[in-house]
Amino acid sequence: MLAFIFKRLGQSILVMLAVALIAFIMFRYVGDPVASMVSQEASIADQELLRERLGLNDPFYEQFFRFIVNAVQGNFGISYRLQTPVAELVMSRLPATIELALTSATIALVFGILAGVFTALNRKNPAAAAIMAFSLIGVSLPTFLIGIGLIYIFAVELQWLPSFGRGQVIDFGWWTTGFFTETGLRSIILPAITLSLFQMTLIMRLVRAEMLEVLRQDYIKFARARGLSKRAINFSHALKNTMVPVITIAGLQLGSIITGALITETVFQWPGIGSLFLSSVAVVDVPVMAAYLIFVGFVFVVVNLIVDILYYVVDPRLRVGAAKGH
Amino acid sequence: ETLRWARQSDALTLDPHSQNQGVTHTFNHHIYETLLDRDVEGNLQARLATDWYVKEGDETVWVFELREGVTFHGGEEFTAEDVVFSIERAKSENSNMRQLHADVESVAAVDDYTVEFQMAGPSPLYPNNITNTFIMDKGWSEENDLTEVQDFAAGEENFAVRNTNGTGPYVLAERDPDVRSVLTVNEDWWGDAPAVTEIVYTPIADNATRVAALLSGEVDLVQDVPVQDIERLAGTDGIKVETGPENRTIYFGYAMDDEPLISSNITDENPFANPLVREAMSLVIDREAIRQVVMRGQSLPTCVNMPPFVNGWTEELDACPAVDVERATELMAEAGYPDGFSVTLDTPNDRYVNDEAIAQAVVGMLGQIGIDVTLASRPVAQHSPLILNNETDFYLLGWGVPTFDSAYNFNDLVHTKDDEYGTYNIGLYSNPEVDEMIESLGTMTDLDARNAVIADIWAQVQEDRVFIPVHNQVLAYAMRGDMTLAVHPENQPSMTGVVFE
Amino acid sequence: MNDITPTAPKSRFARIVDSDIFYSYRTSPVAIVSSIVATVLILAAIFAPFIAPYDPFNPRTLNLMNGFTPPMSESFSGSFFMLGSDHQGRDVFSAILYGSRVSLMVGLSAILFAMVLGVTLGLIAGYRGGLTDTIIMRVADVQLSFPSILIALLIFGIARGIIPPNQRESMAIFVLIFSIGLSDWAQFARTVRGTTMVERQKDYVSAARIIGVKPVFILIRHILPNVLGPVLVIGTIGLALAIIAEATLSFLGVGVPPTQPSLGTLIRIGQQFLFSGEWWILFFPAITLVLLALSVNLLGDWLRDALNPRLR
Amino acid sequence: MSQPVLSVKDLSVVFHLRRGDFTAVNSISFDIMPGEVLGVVGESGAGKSMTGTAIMGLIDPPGEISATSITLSGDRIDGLDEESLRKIRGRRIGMVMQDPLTSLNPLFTVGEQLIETIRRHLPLNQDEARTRAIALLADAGIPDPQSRIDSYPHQFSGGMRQRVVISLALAAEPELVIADEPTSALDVSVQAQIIKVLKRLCAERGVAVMLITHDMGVIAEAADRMIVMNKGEIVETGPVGDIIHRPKEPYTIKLIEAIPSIKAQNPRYAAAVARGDVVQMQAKEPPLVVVDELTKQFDLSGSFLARVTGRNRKIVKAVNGVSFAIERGKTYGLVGESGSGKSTCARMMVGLLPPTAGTVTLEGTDIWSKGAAAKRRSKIQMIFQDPYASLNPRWRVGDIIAEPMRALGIARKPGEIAERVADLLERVRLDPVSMRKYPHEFSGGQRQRIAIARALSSQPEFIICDEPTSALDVSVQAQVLELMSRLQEEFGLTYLLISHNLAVVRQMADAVGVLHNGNLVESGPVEDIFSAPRADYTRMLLNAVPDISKVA
Ligand SMILES: Nc1ncnc2c1ncn2[C@@H]1O[C@H](COP(=O)(O)OP(=O)(O)OP(=O)(O)O)[C@@H](O)[C@H]1O
Ligand SMILES: Nc1ncnc2c1ncn2[C@@H]1O[C@H](COP(=O)(O)OP(=O)(O)OP(=O)(O)O)[C@@H](O)[C@H]1O
Ligand SMILES: [Mg+2]
Ligand SMILES: [Mg+2]
Repeated sequence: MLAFIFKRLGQSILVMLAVALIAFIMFRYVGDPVASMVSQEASIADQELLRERLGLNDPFYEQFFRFIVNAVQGNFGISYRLQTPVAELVMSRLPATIELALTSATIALVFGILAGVFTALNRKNPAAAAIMAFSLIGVSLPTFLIGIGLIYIFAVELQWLPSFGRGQVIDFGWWTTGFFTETGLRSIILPAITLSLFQMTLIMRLVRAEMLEVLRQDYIKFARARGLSKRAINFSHALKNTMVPVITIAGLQLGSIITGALITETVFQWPGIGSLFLSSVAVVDVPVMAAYLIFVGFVFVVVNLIVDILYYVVDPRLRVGAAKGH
Repeated sequence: ETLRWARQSDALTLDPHSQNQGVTHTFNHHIYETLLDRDVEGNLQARLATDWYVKEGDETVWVFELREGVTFHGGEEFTAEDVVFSIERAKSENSNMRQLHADVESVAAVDDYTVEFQMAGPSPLYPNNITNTFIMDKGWSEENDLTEVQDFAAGEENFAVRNTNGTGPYVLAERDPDVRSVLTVNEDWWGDAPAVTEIVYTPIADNATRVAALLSGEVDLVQDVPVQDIERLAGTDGIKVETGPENRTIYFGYAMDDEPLISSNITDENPFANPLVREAMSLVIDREAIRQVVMRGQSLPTCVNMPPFVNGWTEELDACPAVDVERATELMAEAGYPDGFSVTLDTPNDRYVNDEAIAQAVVGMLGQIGIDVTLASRPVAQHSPLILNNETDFYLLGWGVPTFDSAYNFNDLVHTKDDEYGTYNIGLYSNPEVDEMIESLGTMTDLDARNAVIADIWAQVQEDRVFIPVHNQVLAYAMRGDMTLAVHPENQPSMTGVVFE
Repeated sequence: MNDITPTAPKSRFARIVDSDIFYSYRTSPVAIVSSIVATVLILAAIFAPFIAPYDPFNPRTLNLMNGFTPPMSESFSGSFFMLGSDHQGRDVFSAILYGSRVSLMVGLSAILFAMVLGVTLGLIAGYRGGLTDTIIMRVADVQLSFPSILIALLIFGIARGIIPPNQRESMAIFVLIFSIGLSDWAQFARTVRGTTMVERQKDYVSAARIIGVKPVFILIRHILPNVLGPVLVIGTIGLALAIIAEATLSFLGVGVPPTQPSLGTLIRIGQQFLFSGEWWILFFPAITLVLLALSVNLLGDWLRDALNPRLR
Repeated sequence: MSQPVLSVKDLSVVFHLRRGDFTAVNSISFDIMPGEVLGVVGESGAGKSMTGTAIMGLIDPPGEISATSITLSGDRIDGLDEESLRKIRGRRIGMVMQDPLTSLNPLFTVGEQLIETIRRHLPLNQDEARTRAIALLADAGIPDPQSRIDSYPHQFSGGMRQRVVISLALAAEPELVIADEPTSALDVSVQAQIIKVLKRLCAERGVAVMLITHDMGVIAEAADRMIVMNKGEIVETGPVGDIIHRPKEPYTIKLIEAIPSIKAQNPRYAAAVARGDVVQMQAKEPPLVVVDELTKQFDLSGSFLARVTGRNRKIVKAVNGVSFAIERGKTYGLVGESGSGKSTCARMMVGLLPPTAGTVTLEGTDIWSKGAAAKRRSKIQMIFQDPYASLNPRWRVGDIIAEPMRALGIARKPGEIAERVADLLERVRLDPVSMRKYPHEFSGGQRQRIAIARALSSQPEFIICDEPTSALDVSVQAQVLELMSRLQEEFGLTYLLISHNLAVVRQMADAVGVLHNGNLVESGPVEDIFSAPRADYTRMLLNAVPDISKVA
């Protein structure tokens, strides 16, 4: 197990290096940071000077190497746009994104699994059909439209919930949380729903499909033949087996919730790293963009590791000491 | 009273000399102060300087008399030393403001409340350049190692990026870049106590969300109101919208040199180099339709590339010929392009009010005379390098004139492109006679003679159709119904000017 | 003892009508309705030049003064716009028809590209196994963990740098196809790899190997036809996602040129007018997009169930 | 006479399908007495499992049960609601399902599944239930049940899993046990043990058992009375001995005739003996195929690193120095338990798997030597166990059969190919029209014929048959075997016949090799080995085979 995790970590570092390289290649092309940093009347010479100072004229590999060396030390440089250390910026934005992502993931998992189980168990039920059809709207509408629609209905017309921001937050050291204030809780509702809708639909349909598959397995039939109760069969035997494949896909999907928050955060002016990234893209704030991508890579690594560990927990067949590999 | 203020983006930094950017200046004006600033009509007015004049007997020296009894937020007294320090800092290598002070050779404190600026030559309009140069406390700055403006290469944060010590009406209480900043009133401010005692400043990037925030009562004041929402907001109970002209002209430019275009089907010559083509183009652009439909009435059509605030502006220059498609078609035929030609138009899509839509409308209009335009629309961060490298044939740009003088336009837009001049002369227009006249403007002290030269240059520019101006932008501030805030021509409203009912 | 098979071969058509898939289709109202909706929308898009009353992609025909005409009313210049006009005086109805065309073209090409790439890599990974498999699937994992939008943004950035400026606009649509396609292949690769690993164990593959059929041909002729079922299902659902991805990219401002708007671009434009009362500019394209995505999704859903013999 | 434990009257199971109703079980009636083992036999699809499932009330839509009555010790159990049925299932009727490998939930330990079942039906607490579970496992013959109870199913072998399933069926001391093919997935030796366990349990506890199987041998060994089913109906019923020795119905007669008996001598040997020339079995010309010291090792070391460094290497010797020779025109039988290396041998001989060591020589050429590939491909062919998986479902039968011709360049012109395919189909007794159909339109036996036709298509001399009939019913098996013998005569083919069915091998082969854990423990002429086995392992194997001849 430990060896496996180490092996996975090794692979992950490679993955992250690749991500950094890709990110770096891209930055050469998205635009010219200098153009957005200088004022309207800065002369060509001035711009050249600034470019020189930022090291943008150095050979590509030098820039990349410098970046990697610094990144390893947790130093991502200074944001061109906000002129503050990127690491600090990211850290200050992280809690918002993580809280939003966790809330969305919880909503997506809880409702996704419940709805998935329900629709699988009641295949002919009109309510299940309705849930299925309705859930499809979640994947048939672009996120930004859902967000704007929710704002229009719940903030502008009904004035029930805030339209933007995180509400009041409480500081715990470097962590800030909106979970303990009323405005904080009210603020997270709309963005969390917007963000979770897509994943929820996905998880629900996945659970449904897997559950239907599992319910047709012999061991379920045999469990019925043993006279077990319906609940034990559906929720213990069937659900547990359903979770094995669901964990992988859902895990990967939940990892992408954090990065998928790009648009949601922008629409709701949620002060997370997603909106930080998008506003950095607009002005080609290379250090922030690079840090963001590294962060995404990191999330991927962590999520994958968790998924692997969960796999071990859930599926005994994978544990060491398996007598015979099938 | 607390004012919740939202606009599209945040101040980039609190270091007053690091960025020459409107949003940053607007925010900093509440904390720091300048020697002079502009009122809502665009006229210069006294701020930390009470009087300013050219030194008698020496045309190359500007004298500023300073306000007495002003203190910084930290309690330090405001003196001439601070001005000297600040101007020198603004001129220093890493400052983004240095261009504005390029003509200043040295600054000297005559006494505690008088400063003299030694210019390189006669600079009659120099005071126009200092309306965004903020004064920092010398002692505090030196203590915090702020003599130099932020240097990125150092990889370290500058203390002034997040800490302030100005003389302005508000004190920074809280700052979370891009998220939220809180300013509280400076009880010791020298001016009249403002009605707004606390400002909560929130950048909201998404247009719809920003408008929604006002509609749902979560903010009191919204800047950067999308033009299409003005009507709806104005019609909503409890909300009102203030509009007024901005110091910015939106115009189209084109490659005017003899090189063939990059993006055209005509590969052996440059159709834009043909004056007849340029005339035809200016004839088919229906500025009134753009105003009515694209801008929802929120623009001032113009045919000269400067807003009315600017010295040199006249009504005649501003006036537009009637749209005449027939004549334009004839001109195209005359020019040798009866079937038109194709070209790509580059436009930013996140910089000016409805920039993309304006460009799109013009594509349709040019289509009527056979000019087949492909529209390339990008964020300004990609648009700028493209045009600055002259990789464009035809582009849209907006130009503001912070000095309120035509020379500013000429220097950057009209003069032949070289290291010093013509940075934004993207069409590579080049006329040696005009260049000579432009260069002469810098040192002329006889304002009448100078204005005559300006008029001459404009006449030539208009005749050569160096630009196709479209309109001057109109600004709109939407706010709670019980408050009033006038529109500032440089889009730098001050919350000290807010009046509550 | 000569047991001749009793039934005579049926015609292809009769076989289709008689097939289980067709039966499942006939008895599923959802499948019927959604396939009709999808067909209508797709046909409308294909024949847009014949159906659309105006050509919204030709700027010469536009009259700016016709902008913001409400649905079912006469415009400034006297033209009639069934679904109103947008901020450029474009007929919303025609724009939707042409826009669906762009969306479908981008969506279909992107998914086709993703399919070819994903299926090829999936087949190779599943058949070769070992290191090849590990590398391909690792890359796919990374790819899956990055949201497609981010990947598309990256590729868009890179492409814009590589393509010379004067070709960027004409290439934009291909870049779009490429980026969406490239961010979607992993789904296919995973599924195909799984199925391939099962299929390659089957004896019919051994039978082919015994007579020396080359691996390429085994993959193409034997295994490929057997993995196409699930691929088709992912393909349909992927199509809906690709159309939406295109819309989102347009929302982020990296889509097709605004003069040739896709449904996504139309929505991006329309959402600016949500508060100002010109609802039709947003509403009709949005409804079209939802209908299109929904019907394709529902078809994919139905197909998934229909192709799964255990669910019949 | 006491009351029957189970009494079924007019039980029918009907599936409402879109092409009309399909009657899987058609109005059958039977009784089972306490302590009695009732065998239910019949070909695949006869409705055996349906009968058992229907009694349990486990038929899912679109299936529908109807019966005049089903009574369990006098209580009506047909038409009960789901809740009442749950109380009967497991408690009063235990069930052993067809496949032990898939009947257990892989994510729960054996103990959890046992305890859960026990506590559901008996008023015991966790500890008591655990004690009982251990006892049950011990009863079923699981060694060291104390520690094995916390194992997961995958940690058990197939035979052990089947015992767990039996323990589960007996967990709540039911009156009736329905055992559906409890041994079909197992090796003969394990099969014999399971039958023993089952018989002992029902003798000790007096439960009634309904033993469903298609294997007449198992019935002969285990049952008291039997029912023969065909197409959903009961064809014949009576004491086992009566039916096996004196079948009355034509269907039963045919069925019993088709069963190869391990005790029956090889027909050719018998004929030869009758003619009086026994020595004929000895070789007089060089063998066609010679297998010499054939060895195959699989490296199961997990990581690439381990493989390179050699640490933690796990090497499986699947085949270990096996040598034998096959004469032209003869059949060599290879027998052995599951996992003994039979298929691995076959795969090396056909060119699918390179050997680790040793050679396979065909007519003097090493088939793994350079340049021998073409010869190997045209001369050696293979017929696989599963007729479903060995034909590509997306290909037309004609293309399947033509593939070797095309690949090996035997025929190129479409007309010629079609002609040959038609000819081959006729030879395996299928209508040439079937060329245009897809495999799923054929029955199992027909598919195996198509597979044979494909094997013949490259005009091979040597055909390896890996369990060619184990997926088929006895009567179909008889047809396929008959076809194979006839083709052998017709084309002078040489066969390597792999089978775990010793009776089949005795009937078909001229010489036999017995594999055990990759080693060839015995090899020689068929009758020598079957009548006088020398190795212990062979003897054990032969004794374990259930056979109808064992019926008194
Ligand atoms: N879900 C179903 N739908 C339709 N027909 C079915 C279904 N399940 C079984 N049948 C049919 O019912 C008949 C009886 O099946 P059953 O499983 O009882 O056969 P069996 O005698 O147990 O065969 P085997 O020896 O292969 O297990 C078969 O013809 C089968 O095709
Ligand atoms: N590709 C492989 N990798 C690792 N081990 C293998 C491989 N193929 C076979 N084995 C092992 O080799 C041994 C022999 O397998 P083989 O398939 O030859 O047995 P068999 O006699 O044909 O059994 P059965 O009757 O079940 O078909 C088994 O222990 C099996 O697990
Ligand atoms: Mg059965
Ligand atoms: Mg085998």
